[in-house]
Amino acid sequence: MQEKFEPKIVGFLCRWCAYTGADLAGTSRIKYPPNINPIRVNCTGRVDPTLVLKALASGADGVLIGGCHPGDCHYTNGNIKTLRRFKLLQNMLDQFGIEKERVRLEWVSASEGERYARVVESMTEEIRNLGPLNWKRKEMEVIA
Amino acid sequence: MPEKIGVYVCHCGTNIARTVDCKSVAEYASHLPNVAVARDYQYMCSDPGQEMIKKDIHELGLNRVVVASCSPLMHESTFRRAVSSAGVNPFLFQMANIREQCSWITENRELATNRAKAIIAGAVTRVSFNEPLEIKKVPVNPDVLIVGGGITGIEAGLQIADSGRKVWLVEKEPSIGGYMARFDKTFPTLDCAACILTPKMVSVGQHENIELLTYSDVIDFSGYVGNFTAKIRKRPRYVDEEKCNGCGQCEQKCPLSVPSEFDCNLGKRKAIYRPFPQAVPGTPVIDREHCLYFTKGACRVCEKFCPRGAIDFEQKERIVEVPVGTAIIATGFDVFDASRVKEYGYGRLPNVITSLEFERLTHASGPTAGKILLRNGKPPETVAIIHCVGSRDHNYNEYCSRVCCMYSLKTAHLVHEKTDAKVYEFYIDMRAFGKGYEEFYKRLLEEDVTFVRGRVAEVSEVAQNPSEKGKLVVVAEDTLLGIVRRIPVDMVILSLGLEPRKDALEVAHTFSISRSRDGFFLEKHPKLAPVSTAADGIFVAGTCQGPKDIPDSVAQGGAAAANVLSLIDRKEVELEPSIAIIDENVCSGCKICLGLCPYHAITFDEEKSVAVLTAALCKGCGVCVAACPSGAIEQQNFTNSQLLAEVEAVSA
Amino acid sequence: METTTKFSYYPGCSVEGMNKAYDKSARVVCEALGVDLVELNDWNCCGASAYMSIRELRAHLLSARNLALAEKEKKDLVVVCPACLTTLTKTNHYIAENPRLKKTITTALKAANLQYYGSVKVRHLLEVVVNDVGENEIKSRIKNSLQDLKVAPYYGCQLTRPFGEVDDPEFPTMLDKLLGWIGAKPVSYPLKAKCCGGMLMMTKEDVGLELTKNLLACAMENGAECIATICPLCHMNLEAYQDNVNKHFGTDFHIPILYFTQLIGLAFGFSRKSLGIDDELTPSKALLEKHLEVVR
Amino acid sequence: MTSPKIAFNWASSCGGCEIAVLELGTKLVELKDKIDIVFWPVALDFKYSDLESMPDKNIDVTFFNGAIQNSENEHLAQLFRAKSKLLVAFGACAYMGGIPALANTKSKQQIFNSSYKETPTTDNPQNITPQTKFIVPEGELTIPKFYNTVKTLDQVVDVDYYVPGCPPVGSQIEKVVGTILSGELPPKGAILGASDKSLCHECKLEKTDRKVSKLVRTYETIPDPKRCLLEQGIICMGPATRGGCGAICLDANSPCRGCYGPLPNVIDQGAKMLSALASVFDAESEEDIRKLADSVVDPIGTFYRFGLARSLLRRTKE
Repeated sequence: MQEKFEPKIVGFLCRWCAYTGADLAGTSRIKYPPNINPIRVNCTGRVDPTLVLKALASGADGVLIGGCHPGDCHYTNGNIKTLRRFKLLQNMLDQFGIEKERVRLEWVSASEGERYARVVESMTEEIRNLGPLNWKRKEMEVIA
Repeated sequence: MPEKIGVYVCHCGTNIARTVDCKSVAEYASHLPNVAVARDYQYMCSDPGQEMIKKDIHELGLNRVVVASCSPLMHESTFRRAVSSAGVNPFLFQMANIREQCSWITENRELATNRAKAIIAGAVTRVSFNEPLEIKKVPVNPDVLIVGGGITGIEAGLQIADSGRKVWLVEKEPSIGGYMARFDKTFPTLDCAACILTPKMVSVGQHENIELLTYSDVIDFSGYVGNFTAKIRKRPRYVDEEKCNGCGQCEQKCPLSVPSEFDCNLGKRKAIYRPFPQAVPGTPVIDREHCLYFTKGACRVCEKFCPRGAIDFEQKERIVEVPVGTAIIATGFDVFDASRVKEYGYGRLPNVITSLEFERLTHASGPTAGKILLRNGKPPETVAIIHCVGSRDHNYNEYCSRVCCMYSLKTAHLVHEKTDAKVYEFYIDMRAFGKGYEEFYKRLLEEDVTFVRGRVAEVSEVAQNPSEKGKLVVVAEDTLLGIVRRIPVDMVILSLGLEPRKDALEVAHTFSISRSRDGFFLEKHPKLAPVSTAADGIFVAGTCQGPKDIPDSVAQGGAAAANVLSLIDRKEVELEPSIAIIDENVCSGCKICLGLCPYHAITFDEEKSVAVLTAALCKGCGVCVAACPSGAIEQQNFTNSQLLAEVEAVSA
Repeated sequence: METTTKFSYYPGCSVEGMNKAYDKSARVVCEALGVDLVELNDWNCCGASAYMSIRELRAHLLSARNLALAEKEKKDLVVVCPACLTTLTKTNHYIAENPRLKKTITTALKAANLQYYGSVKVRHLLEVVVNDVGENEIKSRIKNSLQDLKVAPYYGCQLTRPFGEVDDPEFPTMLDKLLGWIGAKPVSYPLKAKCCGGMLMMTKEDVGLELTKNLLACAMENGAECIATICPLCHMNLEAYQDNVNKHFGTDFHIPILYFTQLIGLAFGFSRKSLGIDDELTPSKALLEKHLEVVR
Repeated sequence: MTSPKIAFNWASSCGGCEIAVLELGTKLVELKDKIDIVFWPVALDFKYSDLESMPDKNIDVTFFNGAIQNSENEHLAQLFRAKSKLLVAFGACAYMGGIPALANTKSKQQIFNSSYKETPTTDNPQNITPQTKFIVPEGELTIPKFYNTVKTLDQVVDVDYYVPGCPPVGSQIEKVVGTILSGELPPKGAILGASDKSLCHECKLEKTDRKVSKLVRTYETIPDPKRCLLEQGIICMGPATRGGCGAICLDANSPCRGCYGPLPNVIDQGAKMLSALASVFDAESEEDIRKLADSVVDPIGTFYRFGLARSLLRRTKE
């Protein structure tokens, strides 16, 4: 039997909302697939698209950017700047053939542990259905 | 010095160990690059746990430490202190969260163990790129700047001064008092505005801790929390404040009368004047634009009659530089310009007046000594009050000005009280949200005011039948009756909305604070930090933040004072360590970052053609770092190398 | 100054039929002012304001075709009818703000080998005369000042609405200014931008007549001797329906209604005939003779 | 002392890099006494066999232009690496894939279908696509194998230096040749003939309000020749691109397209430009942001016009 594919997801979580929300999910013992590797940043505004591409190019199957809801940003509107970059990045990733389900921007407040768990859960399932991205291996493959 | 990393995997009792095989995780970590030692232990946060780290630092010469345990929000500071006490910079410590975001989220031991390994691999890779950092602390200057001498600024100023701190209160006009000084009665209690305001104004004038600078404005404000410098321009009054005793001789003798701005140009004042009798300070100013000496070169009557020799035509503008630690912006509002709504005829139809003009008409010391009169000197027989002029209107301001419903009710009451006129109020919705407000509305309903629910389409002087001849016809759809009504009246009072002051943008620039879409100053959080701004140490209060009534303005003045005093009593503030750094050798001067910083921490050095960052203003969001197309900006503790390394490690 | 400014000219259907005198006088005056109106080749109906509310997309297409034709000419498009102005401007706005509509329109225009990028500026002749030609140029050409003729400037409702880009939507002043320049006395009256009844004359005549009556009465009460119009439909309602108004309300109005271009033409010394004033229904000859030195 | 032996090669590229060398004109004539050209497809007739017969490290410097898109390109890359002391990736294609690397947005099959079957001008009733071997009565014919993914030179062989540009500007070529001839060699891997700051640093257009509220394509507008093009809604790669070219495109009122590649501290030029541009979008609501983002037509072609093969993702997924 083939081994079940376990997606690798890199999460960029802002420390004020999404990261705290993710902590809350744990503290509340809400269960969700352990497929996400959280990386804490002060604000999603720090998430240079380079980092997203780096994750995909290094073997991640998906990337989640988690920030505060619009209007709640600890730094006024860093999340809106992220949204601007994300929309353009998403269009470009689409052109690269990377499915929309693989890279998501989600607003998760510090009180939304349940929501965070459901976001990760749905993302994991969707990516599991899409299959591995395996960008690194493909790109290293000898020219066909 | 080669990296020697110590990795400590915490069991957290069974909290982690139940789903994560800590032993195998530690074993895995010990083979990661640069790891000198990897151990697992029951409770890393306990004293023995912390001791273990310190001992390893001393004995094995560790220079970087990773603890894999709970969330950094829980114990990051604990472990930073521990490594610091053993001589390792606290920022060379990295925490791996294998509890909240790993062991607690699943029952699958195999997956959780694998996840823990990946998370630790990320932290170990990252920590190699961590750099030592210092947390800077700066002292807080206890002096406070307050901009705006309306009721909000007065309240804040008195609160702070009473606590023994020094306040610099700056007011643009010749006297403090603001709009409230121009009002007759206040809703819903109908107590007279002057009676409650004047004592406070006098206290300000006499307070030993308040340095009052009227007829002045702040032209520059620089520095950072605890250490600002305000540059204040004091315009010449041409009257020496020290010598003048406010006797008023000069005003009486001045031969030139001009329209009084304080009275909305309905009454007159002299070319040397105090805007109103209770003005604080009581020193008059000479209006250079009109004064005969300044315009024609001759007169100087005031000088002749001044018993104290206080008139000084040679007085010059003065720039004062004041160091302060905090500032409260309470610059207030402007009323909406009614002439913009052409269909209401303000400025064209003489008996269409504004609510502010009405305040002056009904004020006992106003131009008509409190009588409500038409332009022809007769009292009106019918009066229409139109709500929401300039508010809740897509063409002007979309927001509700909050105070108009209530002051319109007050207006109706005063018209009723002082004349026999029939009063119509045209409203969209009646908003009576405050304490005693709904009761006030009920009272007015019983005072025989006719309320018409509908927005007025126009005020027309075109009569369509004899009963409308010579009248102002208010045309509105009565939405309760479902008909269009034409009501002929003698006087129309426009209830003006509140707007940001004309110079709000300038003030926002001066103080590096933001404005919301409507143009009012933006608070840090609408609910939890309503008087703070994104700029540390700068607070906003009163109507400069949004339309407010007097009780709310006073409450905000007090709140801002409390915030300021709390900062002062802390004596020192810590500066954010994770700030951005611009490498001027790399910066290409593309200016992309300039507008992005919410704290205006980035400025441009035109000479070197590079962006410059004021460290004390930066709060470390990293927006500029991600945007910089030259890669010239780094964020301390979140450098590109750190993040890229961590991303690569956890993605592999 | 002898430079000519070139514009594309979109006459619109109404001045081809009922309101020929408007077109005629506009061309005469523009020629005198060095405003070169080049009639847009193969223009079609603008869709008018009514069609827009019934078949919005098709109305936009009618407009867009004209705009596409005009874009080829690379000049501002001048109209004399405010309804054409509103419709064309509206299509311009919608295309700029609605990418989906733009796409549909692009596809449709392609079928006619046309394309429209959205660069055409549509302007009313009044605004061109006031803003581009200007006071000095106009005053310098006056041969026959209107000598304090009291004229009520009537803007109608569509010149400034709904976009309000050229003047205040409620109390415009552009025409007042222009009348002053040619020697007339503009009469200030509150209804100058209120509705004349428009198409209601066809569908609800009593409402239409009342609106027209109010206008005529208000202008008269404020001392007007004649009314200047800028819109073919307003002109017709005010002029052709005066008799009906009188019958309906028992009034006795005989107010001459003149296009603003006819008044400028008179001031410039053109003959009544060349300006189409002979075709009018409410005679103005007596009034003009009273005020003008020469009436030809 | 013998003159240094110099070679030029032309792999998958338009040839513009060689023309850029030719463009040196009389300066080239001055150089001819100082150098010995041993291979130069655009100007001189040498055969591959000449090259193969040379001893290893015989050539002092090879300026290799063009990307690696087929087996011939790769073979020559290896051959030149073996025969040269210094191998320089010359021009945007060799350095980062260049325009040919935009082929990485398609598969080999798609490209063949498009080129040999689907274009309206194709007359190919038998649906023939290139085969590496073909038997004719006279024997077997071979052509190089076409690769699925275009690579940069340094993705197939070790490269000593890089000279960016499409093509490198003349003045910079002179400088590079001068530097190498002088013998004072910069550290291996250095980018030669370019500045370490972005194009904005040398661009003379005025930068005021860094906000982009509408994007237009170059054919849709005539830009104000004094103001920064980005502020006028034209995507200019200048902020994320090395300078050194003298901002010649901007002098022609045309935006920078990014041919000089990323800045020293940047690992992915396209991602950085995308980030910079989107950051200054003058939009707050999701709807407005989406509209602006959607108005960037062809993001890969815009942000990776020259750098796709050197980017983090390198090609699209199939």
